[in-house]
Amino acid sequence: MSDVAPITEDYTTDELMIVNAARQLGALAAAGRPVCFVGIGLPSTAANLARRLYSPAPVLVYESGCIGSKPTRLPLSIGDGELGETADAVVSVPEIFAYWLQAGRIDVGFLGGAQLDKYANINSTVIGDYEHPSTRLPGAGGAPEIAASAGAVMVIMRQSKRAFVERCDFRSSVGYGDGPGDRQRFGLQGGGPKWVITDLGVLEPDPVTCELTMVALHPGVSREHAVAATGWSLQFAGEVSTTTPPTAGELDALRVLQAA
Amino acid sequence: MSDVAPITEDYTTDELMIVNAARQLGALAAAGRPVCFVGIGLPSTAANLARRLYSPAPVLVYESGCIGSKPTRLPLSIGDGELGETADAVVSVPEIFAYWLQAGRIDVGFLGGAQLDKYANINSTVIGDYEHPSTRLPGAGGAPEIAASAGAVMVIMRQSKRAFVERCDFRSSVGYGDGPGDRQRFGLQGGGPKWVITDLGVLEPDPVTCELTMVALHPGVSREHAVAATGWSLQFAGEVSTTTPPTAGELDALRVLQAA
Amino acid sequence: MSRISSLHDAVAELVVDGDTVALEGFTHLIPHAAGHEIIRQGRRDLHLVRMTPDMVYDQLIGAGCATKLTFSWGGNPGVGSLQRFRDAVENQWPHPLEIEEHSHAGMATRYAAGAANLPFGILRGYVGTGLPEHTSTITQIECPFTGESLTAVPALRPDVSIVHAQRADREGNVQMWGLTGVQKEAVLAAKRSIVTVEEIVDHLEPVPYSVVLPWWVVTAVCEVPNGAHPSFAMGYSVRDNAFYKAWDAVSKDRESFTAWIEQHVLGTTTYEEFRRSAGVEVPASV
Amino acid sequence: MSRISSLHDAVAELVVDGDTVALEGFTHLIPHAAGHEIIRQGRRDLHLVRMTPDMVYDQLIGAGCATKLTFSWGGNPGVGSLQRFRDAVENQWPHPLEIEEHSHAGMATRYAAGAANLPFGILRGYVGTGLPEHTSTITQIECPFTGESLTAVPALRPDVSIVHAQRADREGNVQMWGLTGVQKEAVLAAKRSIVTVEEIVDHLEPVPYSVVLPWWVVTAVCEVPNGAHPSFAMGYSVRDNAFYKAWDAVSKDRESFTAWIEQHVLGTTTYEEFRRSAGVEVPASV
Repeated sequence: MSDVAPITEDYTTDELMIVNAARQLGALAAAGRPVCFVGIGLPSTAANLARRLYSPAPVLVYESGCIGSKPTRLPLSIGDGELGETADAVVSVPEIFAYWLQAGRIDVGFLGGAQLDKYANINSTVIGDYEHPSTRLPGAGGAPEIAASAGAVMVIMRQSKRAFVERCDFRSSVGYGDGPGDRQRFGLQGGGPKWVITDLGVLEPDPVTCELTMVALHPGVSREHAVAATGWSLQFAGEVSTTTPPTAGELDALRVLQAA
Repeated sequence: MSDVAPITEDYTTDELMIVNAARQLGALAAAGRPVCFVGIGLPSTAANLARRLYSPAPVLVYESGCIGSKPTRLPLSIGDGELGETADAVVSVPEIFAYWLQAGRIDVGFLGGAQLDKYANINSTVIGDYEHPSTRLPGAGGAPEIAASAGAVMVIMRQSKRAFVERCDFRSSVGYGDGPGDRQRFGLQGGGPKWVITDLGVLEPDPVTCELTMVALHPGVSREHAVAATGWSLQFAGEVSTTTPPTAGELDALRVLQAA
Repeated sequence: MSRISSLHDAVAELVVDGDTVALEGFTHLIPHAAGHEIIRQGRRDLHLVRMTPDMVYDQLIGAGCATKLTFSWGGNPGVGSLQRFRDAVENQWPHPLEIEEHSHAGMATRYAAGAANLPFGILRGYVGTGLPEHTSTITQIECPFTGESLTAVPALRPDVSIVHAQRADREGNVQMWGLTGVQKEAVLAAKRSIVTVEEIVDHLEPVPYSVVLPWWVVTAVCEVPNGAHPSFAMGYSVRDNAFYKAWDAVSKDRESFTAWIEQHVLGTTTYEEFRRSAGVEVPASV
Repeated sequence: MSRISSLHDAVAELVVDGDTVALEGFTHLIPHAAGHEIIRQGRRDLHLVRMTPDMVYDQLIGAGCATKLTFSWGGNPGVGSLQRFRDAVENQWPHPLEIEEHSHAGMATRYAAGAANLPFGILRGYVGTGLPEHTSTITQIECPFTGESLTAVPALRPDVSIVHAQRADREGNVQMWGLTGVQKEAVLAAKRSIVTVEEIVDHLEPVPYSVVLPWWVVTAVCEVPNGAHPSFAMGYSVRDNAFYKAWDAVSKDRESFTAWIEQHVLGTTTYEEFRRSAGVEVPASV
């Protein structure tokens, strides 16, 4: 095996999203270890992968009250025992939200949901009318305050016309509201969503309009494909890059992590 | 030594006050173990003596965050190590005031101070004018909220014209304010001062006027003596009892405790 | 009732029709056995409260015990929806379920306010979301010093809070450790409380990051080994992920759900019997 | 400055003339050595904050470092008055000392609000006492749900908080145990923080009832064995009650105080030198 890990296309879209999310955390880590507020699922996997791939490693904080967890395997749930056993500190749930998230000590929060709109507002509450929903979803959970208080938010979601909508049926968490100036008007102290990692590429808010704009496409994904998978009139950045496919090293590390 | 412990007069006024305070706790304990919010000094000694003399024993909570401490010797300070080592739980200072005292979980609080007035308001802040005090005292500390929230308050203070005043120079903690109805008007949830144990006897608030009234005198103390040691026109209860002198058993237990 | 009692007696005496009841647990230490006992005893019109209603709330709702739910996230973590919760909200089956919806931070603030005997708590939260429009217990308040606008939420004061812990001593002092979530606040905020424990011991050895609830703030302690299954008790068991996954199929339709509840919950008298009936093993701690 | 530094460098860089500074400790773990270093470096115009200012604040005030004190109880526990504090309030020596006076509960609420990034906190307190009349940072607020009146106090946000702890690891994670008072809140509420520790170790073993402050919320960690003397560090030393009693005579008049400070604090460069100069032994833990 050569020094430069060979590129392989033998990966799933989940793996593609996880690796790209982990890389973004790695880029942040180089500028000072980011403190990440982690849920379960893809964001937890990405954050744990980044812990293995990058030095200095991101610091993981779980909303269940674990600060500085260093799990050796992927936690199955947010209350997984190992999260507590490997933590620097374990605190109560009221404390984690008040003294840590609300206090602005979290650099990166993660969100996902059923719908995302062009201003990066997210719906994880209901499809349809709130009082008479066609689909009742789990609800907002930690999202409103993660979106309000984390230094930056990373969204990981599969891109589709059904999910990437012009306007969410319900606003469970705020991205940029109805556009520029809304975060300031709402008094939100965090920086808001900075990256949306999808199975097709990466979107970022336009610095002027705050509208989510495609800044990168994964290898083999066309602009038309991205446009067709977006419910609003998708804009592209001046320069749209192509992401580097997951390397064998990245995939190995991820699969070892998931098998542990 | 006979079964009935002999009465001895060989005791100090501190011992007299401590024993009488401990007995009051013992009487409460018989009706259900009282949870006591304890500082250092005479109240701590009285509460610890009650723990040794009465079963079921009072539960001791220290404002430093110790819940259910069972010290084997008298703590020298409120932060004494043994208080934590023998506690059922140790919590933070913000928690002890919010979740335990303010929540109404304390049955008996203890107070003392430089001045006490006839409505059991206490001054531990300044003698003279607040802005230009003749004597600057330590301040209110935990007293305002102990006086507000404890189920009942026990005051332990030496009785003298200088200390037992018509009106305090400063109100550090509230007894009955300016008389009947003031506690309700202030929205105070606790029951207020119920017993004032002095070196001359015991005072209790009159059920109608709320004025502190002498209900018991220690052996050998005359009404005239008590009147002369009180800065307001001291009233006596319809029936004024004489306290039982400290027994040899009580004094032994107290001295063993203090020598430990 | 003595402080140490059977779960049957504790629920019979302390959980009353129409009560506001919080069974708390954040993935870890979820008081499942107590939830079953409430179903068995046929409680009705309960206002259920929990940050993260999961399978046991799905069962309580589907069994018709609840008419209101106050919560912040209702799902089967890592698996999907709560089918009975959805059926109640979407189709009013078995009857309508009023919901009062908050965020995690808001619920935590509300429990903490309740534990501290304050009528409300404040936080930076909810602003810009759709929640304040639909939830009347979210409002704004002005800082009297800076003029800043903050969110206020009322204290939660359940009639009964129920939690599961690792151990209690014979006096009824309770000790739990690992991730203890909002359980201390839930118990301290409630008028009455029931704590099920893995075991009752002579002496509680201090454990790092443990929460201790002294006997005088707990109404009843019940020894129910594995009472948190399929959730877990750190040091005693691990999470039964297979059981959580299997719940999806059981709860998918009303008939299979009802048959399951009738056979395994209503048809048994203890949580141990339930587990035998349902053919589940508790995965032991390694 | 690296996270692990000398106390001299930490104070030189992080404590600035005019700062609001909290040296916290509730009898246990009082950061005495850090107080001396502030005196040695001649800081002026400090706004000192502490629930229980004791001997080390008496020294800072007498040495002319402070122009304001925010506090709730200022005394020498079990001994008597703080003579230098009294001389400053009663006679403006060495210069006037503005005071902002609260209760313990109010101060704890203020630190907790600061740690939570809220502009104020609420409590049931102060009502009927003389404090609200003299302290502008106490006001009333109405519950938006019940209409009840409660007391509001503004958050404390010190420029620097300084605490003493038992241990830190080489990354700068700090661990303290026993009675830890309001120290976690004081550090989390502050813009910058200094933690002096008994020792720096390779690995922090979890300890029951411990508070851990991760490296990323602490600005500087300084290894200062016995840095809490004459207070104590549970597991390392016991309280030097004789030293507290002796302070009464030293501090009684301005001349003996000034001579003491000049000889033992200004005339030395470290806390260990100070102790040798003052002829004190640290009572070891049994």
